[in-house]
Amino acid sequence: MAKLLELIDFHYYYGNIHSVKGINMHVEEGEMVTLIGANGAGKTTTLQSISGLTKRKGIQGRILFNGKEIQTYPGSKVAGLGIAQALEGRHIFSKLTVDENLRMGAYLRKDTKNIKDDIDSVYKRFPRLLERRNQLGGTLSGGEQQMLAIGRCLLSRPKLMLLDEPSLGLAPLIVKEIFIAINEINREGTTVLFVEQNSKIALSTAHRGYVMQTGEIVMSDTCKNLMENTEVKKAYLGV
Amino acid sequence: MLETNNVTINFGGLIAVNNVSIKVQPHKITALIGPNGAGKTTLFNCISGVYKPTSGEVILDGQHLEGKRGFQINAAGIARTYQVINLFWKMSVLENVLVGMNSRLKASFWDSLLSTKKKREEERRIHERAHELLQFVHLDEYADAPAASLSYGKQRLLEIVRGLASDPKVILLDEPAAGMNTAEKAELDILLNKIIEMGVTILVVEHDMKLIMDVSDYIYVLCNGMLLAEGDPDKIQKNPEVIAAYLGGDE
Amino acid sequence: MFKILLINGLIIGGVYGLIALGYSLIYRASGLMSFAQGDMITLGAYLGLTFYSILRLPFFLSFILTFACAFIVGVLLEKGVIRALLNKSVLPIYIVLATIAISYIIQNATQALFGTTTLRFPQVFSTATLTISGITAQTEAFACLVISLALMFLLHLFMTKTKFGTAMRSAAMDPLAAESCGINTSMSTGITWALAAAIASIAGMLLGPMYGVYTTLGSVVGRKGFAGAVVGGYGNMYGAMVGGIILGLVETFVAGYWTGTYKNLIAYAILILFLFVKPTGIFNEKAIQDV
Amino acid sequence: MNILNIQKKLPLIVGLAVLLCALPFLVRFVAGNQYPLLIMCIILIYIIAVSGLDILFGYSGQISLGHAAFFTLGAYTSGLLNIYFNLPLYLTIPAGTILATLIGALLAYPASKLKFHFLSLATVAFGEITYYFLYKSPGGFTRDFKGINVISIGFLGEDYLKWYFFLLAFVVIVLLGKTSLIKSRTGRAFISIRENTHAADGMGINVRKNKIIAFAVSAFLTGLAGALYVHLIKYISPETSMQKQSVLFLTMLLFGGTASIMGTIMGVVCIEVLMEAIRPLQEYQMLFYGVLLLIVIVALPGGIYGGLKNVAQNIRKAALKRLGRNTDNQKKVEKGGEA
Amino acid sequence: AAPKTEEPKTEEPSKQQPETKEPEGEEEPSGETFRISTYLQLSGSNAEAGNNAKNGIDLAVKYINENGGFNGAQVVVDHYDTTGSTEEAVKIVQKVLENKSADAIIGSVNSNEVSACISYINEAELYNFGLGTSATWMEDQSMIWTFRASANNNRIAPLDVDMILELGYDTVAIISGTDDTGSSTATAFEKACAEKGLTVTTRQECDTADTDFSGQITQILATDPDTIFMSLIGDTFGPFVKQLRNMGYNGMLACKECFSTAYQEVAGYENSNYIAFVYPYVPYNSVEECTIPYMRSMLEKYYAEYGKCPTHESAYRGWDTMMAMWEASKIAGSNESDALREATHKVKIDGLGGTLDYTKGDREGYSAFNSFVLVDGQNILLDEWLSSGGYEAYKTATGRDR
Ligand SMILES: Nc1ncnc2c1ncn2[C@@H]1O[C@H](COP(=O)(O)OP(=O)(O)OP(=O)(O)O)[C@@H](O)[C@H]1O
Ligand SMILES: Nc1ncnc2c1ncn2[C@@H]1O[C@H](COP(=O)(O)OP(=O)(O)OP(=O)(O)O)[C@@H](O)[C@H]1O
Ligand SMILES: [Mg+2]
Ligand SMILES: [Mg+2]
Repeated sequence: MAKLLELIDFHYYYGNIHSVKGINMHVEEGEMVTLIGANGAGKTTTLQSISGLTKRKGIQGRILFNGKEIQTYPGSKVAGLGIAQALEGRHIFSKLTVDENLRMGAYLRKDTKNIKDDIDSVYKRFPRLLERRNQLGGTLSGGEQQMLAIGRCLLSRPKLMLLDEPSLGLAPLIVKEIFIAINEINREGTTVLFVEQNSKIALSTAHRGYVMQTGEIVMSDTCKNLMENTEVKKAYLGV
Repeated sequence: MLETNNVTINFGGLIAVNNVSIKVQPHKITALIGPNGAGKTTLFNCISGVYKPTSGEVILDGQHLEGKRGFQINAAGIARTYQVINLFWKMSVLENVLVGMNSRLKASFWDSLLSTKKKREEERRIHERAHELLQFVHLDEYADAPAASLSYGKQRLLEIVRGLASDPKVILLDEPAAGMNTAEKAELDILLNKIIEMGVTILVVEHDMKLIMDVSDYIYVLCNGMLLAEGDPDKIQKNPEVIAAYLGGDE
Repeated sequence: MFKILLINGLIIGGVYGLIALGYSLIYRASGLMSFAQGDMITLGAYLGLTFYSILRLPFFLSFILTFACAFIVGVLLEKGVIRALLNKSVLPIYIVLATIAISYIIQNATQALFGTTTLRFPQVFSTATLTISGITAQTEAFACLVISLALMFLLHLFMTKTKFGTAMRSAAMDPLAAESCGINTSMSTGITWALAAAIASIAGMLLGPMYGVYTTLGSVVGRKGFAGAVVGGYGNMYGAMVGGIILGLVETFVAGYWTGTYKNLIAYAILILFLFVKPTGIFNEKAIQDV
Repeated sequence: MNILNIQKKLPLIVGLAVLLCALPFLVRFVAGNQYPLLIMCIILIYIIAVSGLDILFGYSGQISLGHAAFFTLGAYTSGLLNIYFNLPLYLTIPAGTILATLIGALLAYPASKLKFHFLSLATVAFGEITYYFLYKSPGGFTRDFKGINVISIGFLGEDYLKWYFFLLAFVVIVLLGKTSLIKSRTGRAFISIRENTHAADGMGINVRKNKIIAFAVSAFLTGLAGALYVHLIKYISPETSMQKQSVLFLTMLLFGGTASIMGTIMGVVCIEVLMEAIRPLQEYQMLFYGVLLLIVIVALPGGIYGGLKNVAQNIRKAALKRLGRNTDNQKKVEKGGEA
Repeated sequence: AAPKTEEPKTEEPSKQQPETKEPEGEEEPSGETFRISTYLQLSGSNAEAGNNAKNGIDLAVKYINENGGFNGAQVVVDHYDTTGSTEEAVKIVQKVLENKSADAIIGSVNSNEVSACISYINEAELYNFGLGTSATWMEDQSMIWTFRASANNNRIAPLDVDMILELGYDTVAIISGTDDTGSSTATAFEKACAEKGLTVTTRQECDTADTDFSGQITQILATDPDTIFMSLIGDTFGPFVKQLRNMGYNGMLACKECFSTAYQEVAGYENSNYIAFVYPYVPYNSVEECTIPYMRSMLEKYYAEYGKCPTHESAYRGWDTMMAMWEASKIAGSNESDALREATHKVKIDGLGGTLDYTKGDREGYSAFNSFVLVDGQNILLDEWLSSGGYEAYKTATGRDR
C-alpha cells in the first residue's frame, strides 16, 4: 500500500520551546492509525502541523502527503488536498447555527448536490444534532459540540481524516457510537489518524498505533502488539 | 447541605433543566451524570449564578442563592471549575490561585493603595497559603509560569486548586477528568478524596464511569433535563433505564 | 415643517448609514474595529475627483476605477498592516491604533498631494433639486439614501445567504476552524477590508459633490457613522442603516425644533443614554458582557 | 525579605534618583534655555495621565477613547474655581481631581456593563459631550471656545526647574501607589477581569465594583494630571478634550506597552520627544507621525517596552543556545576523537 | 471703478543705517537677519486660510528682502503648524519665546489661537501681529504688543446692518458658527440690528465641523426672513449655501466676509449668486479681473510665485501684515521690538483693502470698508450694482420682491 501521509524528522518549535523533537511516522492509504501519549506530549501539535494550522515557521523537517511536501502550505490549501481535522477544543463557529456549521465543513466541495445527503447522514448518525439544527453552535452542550465537530469534519469527504480526542466529553454510549462510526468511515475508504486519551478504546479500534512521550515517538507497532506490551499496559491501560 | 428544589431553566422555549431537585450531603462526593445535553452544565451554571433559574430554588445551608450573582455565590461558599477550562491565561499559576482567594480577603482598597501593614501581612499569609495549595497538587514548581503554558491536565488541576483557594463549603467540578489519561485519572481519584478530607464537599459531573463509580457516594442521573434516577453507584449501574439512556451495554 | 425635517433627517441618516455599513462589515467579517473608515471616504472622494474631474473620464468609468482603486488600497492595507498584526496575534487594540495611524496618514497625504483647498467635485446629477410631496431636497443626497439602502440589502444577503459571506463570518469567529474547513482566512479578511474600503469610496463619490472634497471630509461623518453602526447593533447590516438613520433624525429634529448649538452634544448624549438604557443595540447584538 | 530586596536594589534606586535630579540641570546647560525643561514637565504630567489610562485599559481591560475628557475636567475645574471664586490652588487642584474621579465613577456605573466596542463608543461620546459642553456652555461660564487663561502655582512660577521637581515628586508618589495597588488583591482583581471576566465572577470577584474602582482610579490620575497641566501651561481650551488628545494618551500607552510602569514612561517620553522633533516638518508632521507610528506598531506590537524585553530575552536565549551548542560541538569533537 | 485706494506711495527700498543697531550677544538673535516666527493652521479643517496667509507672508518677505529687508537685515520666517489646536499654538509660542528664537511673531488666522497666545507674547514684550478677524482678542487694551492688519469683524458688523437696510430689508435671520469669529461677529451684528432697527427673526448656530444644516435651515426658513446673515467659518460656508439653495431659498444673502472662490466651488457657482458683504477686499478668479492697481501688482507677484490667485483673502492679510511691519521698521530705523512697537503707531500706508492707518492708537489698521455683492462669480461694488439696475434683474430672476 502507498504511504498517504509521511512525517520525516519532524520538529516543532513554539518560539524557543522545542515541543516535537524529530519524529518519523506514516499512515498508509486506507489505514486507521492512532497516536496516544501523555498530556503535553505534542500530539495536538503534530496533528495541527499536518493540517497547516500551526505557525509554519515553527516547523522543521518534512511532511509528505501523497508524496508531495506540504509543510509550507497554509491550512486552507491543505484542506483543499483532502485533509480534514476535528480540532481539539471543538472550535465550533459559535454564532452559526448547527446547519451552517455543517455547511462550512463542505466549503470546498464542488458536488453541491450531494452535500444535502451527507448532512442528512450526519443527522442520522447524531440525532441529537437534528433536534438542535437551528440552534447557535455556541449554546450547544459540550458533547453536542463534539458531535458537531466530527460531523463537520465528515462533510468535507476527506481522503485523510484527523481526529483530536474525539471522545472528549462524550457520554459512554456516544463514545461507543463514535468509534463505531469512525470504523465505518474508515471501511468506506477514508484514511484515519486519530489522537485519543482513552487508550483502551483507541487501541481496540485502530490498526496501528504510535506512542508519544515528551515530543518523541517511543513506540510504534500494530495495536494488537501494543495492547500486549507491558509498558503500554501499565502507563496507558491502567492495568 | 446544598440542595436544589424543583429547579427549571428555560432558554426561550427550550427547557434545558426540568424540575430537578437534588441534595448534596456534606463531606460526600455527589455525582451528576447523564447523556450529552442533559442539562448538567446548565444546572451547574444555575447553582453558581451564571444563569437565574426560571423557577425553583437553590439553597446552601438554609441560605437562598437563586438569582444571586456569581461573586456572591462564591462568597457564600461555592466554588467551581468549568467544562471548558477557564483560567486567567496570562497570569501566573500562583496569581491564579491568589485571585481565587479574593473573596476571603480583608484588605480594603485603601489598604491596597497605601500598602498598609494589614495588607502586607495578608499578602504574606496568602502567598504562603497559595504555595501550600500548589504543593497539594504538585504544581508548586510551575508557580511563576503563565497558566497558558501548562499542559491540559495540569490546567485542570490548577482550576481545581483555584476553586479550593476560596475555602469553599462545596466545590462543583465539571468534567475534571476530560482529557486526562488513565494514570492521571487515578491521581485525580486520590485528589478528590483528599479534598473531601479537607472538609470540602464535592458535586461532580463526569462522563468517565470508572472514576465516577469509584469515588462517588451518591449519584443523580439527568436525562433530557429531567431526573432519571438517583442512588448509590451500585444501584445506578444496574438501573436498566440508565443503561439504555447513558451507559450502554457492557462489553 | 415636520415633513421637511423628516425627509432631511432620513437623507443625512442615509449618509451615516452608508458609512456605518463599512464599519459593520469589517466587524462582522473580521471581528475588528477600524477607525480609518471615515478617512477611506476622504480617499475615495479624492480618487473620484482625480478620475472624474482631473482626468475627465466619464462618470461611470471614474466610478468603477475609484471603486477598483479603493478595493486595491483595502487589500494592500490588509496585507501590509492588518495581516501582519493578526499574524503576530496582538491585542485587538493595536489594530485600532494602527487604523488611527492610517487615518492620520490619509489626512496628511491627501493634503500633501491635493493641497488644503476644498476642491469642487463636479455635479454628477442634475443640479435641479428633487421635490418629494412639496419638499425639496438635494438630488445627490437622495441618491445617497437610495444607494445606501440598496447596498444594505446586498451586503446583508451576501453576508448571511451566500456561502462566501458565511465563510467570511466564520473566519472572524474562529480562524483556526475556518482554516481547517478550507477557508482562506487571509483572503477573507483581505476581501473584507477591500470591500469596506470600496464602500467608503462610494460614500466618498457621493459626499464629494455635496460637501466638496477636503482632507477632513470623512473624519467627522466617519465618527457619526461609527456611532450609527453601534447603535443599530454592531455587525448587523440592517442595524447599521437603522442606527445611521436614527442618528440623522435625532440630529435634524434637535436642530430643527430645538437648538442647532447643542445639536451634536444632544446627539451624543442620546447615544450614550441609549447605550446605557438599551445596551443591546436595536438588532439585538449583545452589547453587555455576560457578567 | 523585604529589606533584603531593597538593599539589593539600593544602588539602582540611588543611581536613578541621582540621574533624575541631575537631568534637568544637564538639559538646561546643554540647551541653554528653559524650553526642554517645559517639555520634561509635560512629560511628567503625561506620565501621570497615561498611568491612569493604563490602570483602566492595561490592567482592567476597559478601553477608553475619551480619556482626555477627564484631563480637561480636572483642568477646567481647577482653573475655573480659581478664576471665579479666587480659591487657592491647593484647594482647586484637589477639587478638580475629585470631580474628575466622581464623574469617572458615575460614568463607569452604567458603562462597566458594556462590551469592548460599545464601551469605546460610549467613551468617545463622553469625550465629545465634554468637548461640546466646554465649547459652548450654558451662560458661557467655561468661557467657551476661548479657553481659559489661568495662573501658575505661586511658589513655582515660571521656573520650570522648580516645576520639574514638584512634578517629579507627584510622579514618584503616583507610580509607588500604582505599583502597590497592582500588587494587591485589587490589582489582581483588575487583571483577572481583563483576562477572563466570566471566570473572575465565578472566583468571587465583584466585577462591576472593581470595574468602577478601576474607572475611578483612572479618572483620578488623569484628572490630577489635567489639574496640574493647566497651571503649568496656564491655558486650556475645549479642544484638549477632543478625540485627538485621547488618542494621544492611548498612543503613548500602547507605544510604550500596556500593564507596566516602564512601558508607560517609555511611551510618554518617546512620543512627546518625537512630537517635538517633528514640529519643524510643519504641515507634514502628522504624516510623518502616522507613518512612524504604523511602522512601530507593525514591527513591535506590544510596545517598545515589550519589544525591548523580547529582544533582551532573545539575546539571552541565543547566548545560552550558543553556549549549549558549543558544548554539543565539544562533545562531538570528543566523540570524533574517540572514534 | 475701484474702492478708495490711491497708488501706493513708495516702492523704492529705503536706505538703512546699519550703525544704529548693535547685536547684543546671544539673547538677541537680530543683526544679519530679522527672524519672524509664525503659528498658523497649516493642516486640518481651516488649513486653507492658514496656507494662504503663509503664502501671503512668504511673498511679502521675498519682496521685502529684495528691497533691502528690515533696515538691511534679511527677513527669515519660521512657520509652525498649529494643526488647528490652540494647545499646540500655545506650545509653539512658548517654545519660540523660551528659545528667544524670534524678533517678532505673527499669529494665526484662527482667532481662538490668537486669543490663547496673545498674553504670553505680551508678557515677553515681543512685537506681534495677529491675523484673525475676531474682535475679542483686540478688545483688551493692555495687550499693547499686538497689532492687526486685517479686518475687525465688529467694525464690519454695523456696516453689514447698514447694507441690509440700504437694500430695503426689514428682517434678517442669523446663522452663526460656534467658533470665536463666527459667534462674536454674530453677536455684534445682533447688537447693531437692535440699535438700527433691523428685526432679527432667529439666530441659529452650527458647529465648525458640521456638514448638515437642514435643521437650522428649516428653522430659519420657517421665520421667513427677508435675508440671511451668515457668520460662519471655513468649510461650513459652501455646504451651508448649497443646502440653503437646495431647500428652496433663492433670495439675497449677507455674509460676514467675502465669499471666497473656494467656498463658491463647493456651494456651486449658480448657488453663490446674490451674496452681499462688507469687507476691505475681495478675492479674484484671475489677475485680469482685478482693476485696483496695488492689489493687481500684488496678485501678479502672487500668480508668478504660486501659479494661481489667492483662494482665501487671508493671503492679503499676510501681505498687509508684513508691509505694515516693514513700514514700522523704516520709521523706527531699528529692529528692536520696543522701537517697532512705538513706530507702528505712526504707520499709515496703503494696504490691499484701502488705507492701513495706525495713527488712531487702537492698533487696528483698517477702518473703512466697502460693500460688495457677488453676482455671477463677480464681486461688484454694491452701489454700482444697485445703480446699474442689478437689483431689478435680481427681482425678476428670483421672483422675490424683497
Ligand atoms: N501556543 C503554545 N505556546 C507555547 N507552548 C505550547 C503552545 N501550545 C502547546 N505548547 C506546548 O507544547 C507541548 C505539546 O503540546 P500539545 O498540545 O501538542 O500536547 P498534546 O499531546 O496534544 O497534549 P494533550 O493531551 O494535553 O492535549 C506542551 O508542552 C505545551 O505546553
Ligand atoms: N444559552 C443556551 N441557549 C439555548 N440552549 C442552550 C443554551 N445553553 C444550553 N442549551 C441547551 O441546553 C441543553 C443542556 O446543555 P448542558 O450544557 O447543560 O448539557 P450537559 O448535560 O452539560 O451536556 P454535556 O455532557 O454534553 O456537557 C443542551 O441541549 C444545550 O443545547
Ligand atoms: Mg492535545
Ligand atoms: Mg456539560
